Amino acid sequence: MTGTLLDDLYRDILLDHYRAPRNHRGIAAPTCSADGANPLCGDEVHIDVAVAGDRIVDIAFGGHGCSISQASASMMTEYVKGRSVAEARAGVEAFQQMMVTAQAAGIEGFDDIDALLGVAKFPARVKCASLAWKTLEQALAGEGGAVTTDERSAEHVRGI
Amino acid sequence: MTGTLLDDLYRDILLDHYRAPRNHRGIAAPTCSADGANPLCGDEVHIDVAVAGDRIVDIAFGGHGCSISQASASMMTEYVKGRSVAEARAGVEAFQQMMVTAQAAGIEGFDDIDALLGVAKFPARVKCASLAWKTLEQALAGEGGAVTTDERSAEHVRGI
Amino acid sequence: MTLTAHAEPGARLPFDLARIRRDFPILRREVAPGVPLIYLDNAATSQKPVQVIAELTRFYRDHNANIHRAVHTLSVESTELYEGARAKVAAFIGATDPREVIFTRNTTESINLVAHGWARKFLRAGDEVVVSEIEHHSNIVPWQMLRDERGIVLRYIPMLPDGTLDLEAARQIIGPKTRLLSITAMSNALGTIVPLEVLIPLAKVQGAVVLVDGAQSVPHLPVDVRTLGADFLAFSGHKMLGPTGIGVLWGRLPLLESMDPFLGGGDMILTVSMERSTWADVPAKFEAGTPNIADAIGLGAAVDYLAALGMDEVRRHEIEITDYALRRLGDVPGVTIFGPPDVRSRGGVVSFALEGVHPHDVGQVLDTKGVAIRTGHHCAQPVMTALHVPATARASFYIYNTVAEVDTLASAIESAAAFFHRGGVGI
Amino acid sequence: MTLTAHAEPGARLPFDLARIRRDFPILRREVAPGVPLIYLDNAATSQKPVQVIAELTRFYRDHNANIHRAVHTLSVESTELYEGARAKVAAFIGATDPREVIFTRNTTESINLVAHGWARKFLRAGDEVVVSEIEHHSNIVPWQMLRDERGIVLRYIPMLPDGTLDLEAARQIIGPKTRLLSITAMSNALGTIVPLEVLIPLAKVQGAVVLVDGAQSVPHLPVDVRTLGADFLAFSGHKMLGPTGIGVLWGRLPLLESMDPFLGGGDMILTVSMERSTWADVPAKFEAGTPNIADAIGLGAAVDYLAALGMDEVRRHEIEITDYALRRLGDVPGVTIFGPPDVRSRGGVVSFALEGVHPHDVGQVLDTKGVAIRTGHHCAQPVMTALHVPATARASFYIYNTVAEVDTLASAIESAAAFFHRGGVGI
Ligand SMILES: Cc1ncc(COP(=O)(O)O)c(C=O)c1O
Ligand SMILES: Cc1ncc(COP(=O)(O)O)c(C=O)c1O
Repeated sequence: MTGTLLDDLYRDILLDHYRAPRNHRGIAAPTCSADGANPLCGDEVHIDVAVAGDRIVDIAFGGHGCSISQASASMMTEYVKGRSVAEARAGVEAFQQMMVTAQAAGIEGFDDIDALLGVAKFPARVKCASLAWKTLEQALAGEGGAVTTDERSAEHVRGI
Repeated sequence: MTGTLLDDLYRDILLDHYRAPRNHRGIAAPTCSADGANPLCGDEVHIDVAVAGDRIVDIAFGGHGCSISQASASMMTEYVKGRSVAEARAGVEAFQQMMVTAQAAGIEGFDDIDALLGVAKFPARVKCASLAWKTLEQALAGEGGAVTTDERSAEHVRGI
Repeated sequence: MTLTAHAEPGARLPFDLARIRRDFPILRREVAPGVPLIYLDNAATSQKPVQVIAELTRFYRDHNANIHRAVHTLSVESTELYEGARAKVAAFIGATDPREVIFTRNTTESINLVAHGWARKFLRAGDEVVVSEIEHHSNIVPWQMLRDERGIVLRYIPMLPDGTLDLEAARQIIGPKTRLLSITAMSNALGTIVPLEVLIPLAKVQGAVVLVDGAQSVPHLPVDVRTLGADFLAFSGHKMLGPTGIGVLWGRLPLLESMDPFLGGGDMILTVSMERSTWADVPAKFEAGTPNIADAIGLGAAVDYLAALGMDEVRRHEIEITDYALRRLGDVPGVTIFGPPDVRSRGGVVSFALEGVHPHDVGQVLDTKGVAIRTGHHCAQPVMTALHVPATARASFYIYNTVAEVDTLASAIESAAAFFHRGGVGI
Repeated sequence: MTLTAHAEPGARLPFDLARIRRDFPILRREVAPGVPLIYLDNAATSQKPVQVIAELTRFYRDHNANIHRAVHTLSVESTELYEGARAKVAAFIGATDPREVIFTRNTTESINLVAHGWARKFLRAGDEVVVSEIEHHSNIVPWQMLRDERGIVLRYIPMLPDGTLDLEAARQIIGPKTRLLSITAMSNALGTIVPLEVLIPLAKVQGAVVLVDGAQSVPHLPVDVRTLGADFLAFSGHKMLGPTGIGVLWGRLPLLESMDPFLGGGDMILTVSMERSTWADVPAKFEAGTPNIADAIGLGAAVDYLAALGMDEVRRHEIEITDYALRRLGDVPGVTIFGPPDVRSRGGVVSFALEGVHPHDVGQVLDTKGVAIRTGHHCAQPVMTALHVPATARASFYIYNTVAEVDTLASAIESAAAFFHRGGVGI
């Protein structure tokens, strides 16, 4: 893998989200929240969501991890904030598709996300990028349990 | 392996003992007896011994198995009959040596035994030839338990 | 994915015996000068084509690394190859989700995994496990151990004299207390193909779980878990052109998820603290420690090879050769053949006795002619007991065997008879 | 025996790094055009020399058959090669009786075998098993499972901040209730060499049984069971130049004989009837089913290779390179090295952190320079918890690594720091 490939993975926008994460804090009274962990590399994420009606009025994340998992969490919060729950769910779906197909998700109105496109070419890092999105899904499902992105999970064994 | 090698294994004397086994019967009141089995090929042998003083006055065997195990049992009985227990034990020892070294045992006064010399070249058959001798040893030890010649036993794993 | 592009998936080759034989280097070997090998011990283990051997070499020369947990190139490649092999094996048996494929060492470990992870968790004293009299020891001993430990009841579907199962008796034995039917698809000792389409529904009606021992069926017959009706399928790579040391347990996902893990250690955990641990998801939950990475990938290559031939073609070839062998050996004076007379009711296995000559001695004489067969109880002592023989001689066939080899087998048996009946001269 | 004549046993070669490197074909690989591989993930798994790869190929091309139970030439040869490998492994660790060597899949299975076959039979609720805080998960989880099932008490010897064990605490913890001390000889996460010569006597005085996890010591240090003082020793072939899928449990014969079998099936029985079965002798009792024949033979070739180098030479080389690495990496700004500062108290493992850059990102950048290291918790989460880090980056060395590679490692770490600290330009 060359320097170019590396630049493809660590795009400037991604590094910017890593160094200055958006919504990296807590919410005093979240309507739902969830924890996610990547057991194989030690990444952990906590997500608080405040829903009013069917709209996500606030979202925040905590935890620690590599630049990809942190930047992806930051972008995710920026994307969903202010959107409806249905839109957020569609975003999760579109993001997962993007990791599988390595094609721009075309998540409307949010260009930063394309900075994660390079990750799809690094199978070992897809789980880092996916962690926050899966955890959001879990939080919205109101299950609140623990999410993991085990690299031997369904996507991976499908040979992607 | 050539025909010559095969003739080396199945010497005429061996086949003679196989077809007309000596002492292939039971003893009404044995002083000791033992059973032996080769679990991997299904050979079984039963040995009855009648000892008076320190002398083996009678010995007999039963069971079933391949030509090598049967012939070896027949020869063994012929050899030990009339000898002292100590001589019989020495014979067992000498026989086992012969299987290891593929050198004539020089069991004094019993030439037939040399017909088993060829077996030493066939690692998979050594256990067939040894069965009756090990079972005799067990019978003389008065343990009377079951003997087996597992090919994964000590001799074998020593790489012989 | 380029890493597995190697064999063209889905490409179907004509069944060309000469070409197939060229793929197996060991078939060019002589066991003594001028005595070529005739390998008829395939039920014990199969030979390996160059494609499989080369895959192992390629892995170790180009990609070898431990899988999972690393970002470096070799580890990413090894992980893709390993998980790619899982997907190939899943596709080969018709499993839609690769997570249903657990890599084990062999059939034996696969069955023990069900005994430990499922049966120990869900069965109680008095619950019945049904097997048959023609099982391999690997499908008897784990249940005896469970019986002695937990008080389950072990019941056997009896064998009829022709080597088939007594289906009338099966209908009595499989009942409301049956919690598990654990049954072979094909007997390695006699070749009997078990009518699973009759037995599995009997168990399913009772709500029992069904484990199929596919050690002999997966290598030799088309097997599709979507139509099989079983819940677990166990088989060994080494009997189907793959390396030694790799086997498979396929299981339905919800069942696998309900099971306890078996071995504890690295890779099967989610979190470990000094106080407690949590388990990874299926299949990792059952693959503790560094797996047999290279041989799983080798099994993937074996499955590619068989899939390219087509399992229906494999079966067709084996019927042809077994049919010939039954007739040819049946004509040799003194030979008794065990097992079902109808070639469609048996796999490529011919177990026989030669009058007056112990199987061990038959095998020894055949070896001097280059003919490798197995003699003994074939890890199926109850079958031997039922047949009232201490052992049998067994020839078993695979994709590379020819009718000419069967002719050599037959005449070698004649030599053995001559040698032992006439006094050991002239062989 | 001609079949194993291959490597001259006992012949000692000078430690010639250039020659050694030529034996490892993967070291000629580039991970990207112009970027040669620098493999520093040896604690996870080692690379394989041509001698081992060729031995596998040779086995499958020339000898492959199932072992035991057959008279045909291939089976006799395979049996000799397999049992010959057992004898080689025994000699390598100083075991006088090859029957004390049980072939397993890996260290993890070896430890689980002791947990199932010995501990489940002999330990009662309240009995204490002592491990340490620096164990690999494979030496924690099996005992936690046993604790949850049987009520044994699991105690940990704590780690000091420098990565060594608290021996004072050990003296308190190992006591009259201790029935088993199960302890690593070397930490894979930190490289710490555990003072077994202190700990084992503490356990022995209490009459406890001692299991040593030799996954990291047997490949890298001279180990002799005659002087070790342990009762069991577990290790993995894949970390010592051998194939994946083969591991070893060495145990004292009387202990092995006292144990229950673990897996049930073919090859581990003496007799099987429908009513009951009896067990084969050690080692067969613990090797149910068709073993990993080829890889055991491959491990034999690996052991020949290491024995020819001499384990004291292996250790000398690793001290040299580790010493250099500690100094070189210690000079890189922002790098913190974990584990014992004294090179003689550690194996060839250097675990480190780079300030402000997550280990995962360090590993990713290093990969672009061809440098393969491992990042994560290294299956030793309690160590990470004790160090208050989520993960570390780990470089680990073996016989083929050079100081020049350490230089590349160091400058790659500098690049990673530059990349993440200055904004991702110019790498
Ligand atoms: C100290 C230690 N113990 C146990 C293991 C487990 O070895 P395996 O995965 O081969 O079972 C390892 C390997 O990472 C190790 O380093
Ligand atoms: C029907 C059957 N079941 C189970 C086994 C055991 O297979 P393995 O030895 O690979 O575990 C065999 C192999 O002989 C078999 O033929």
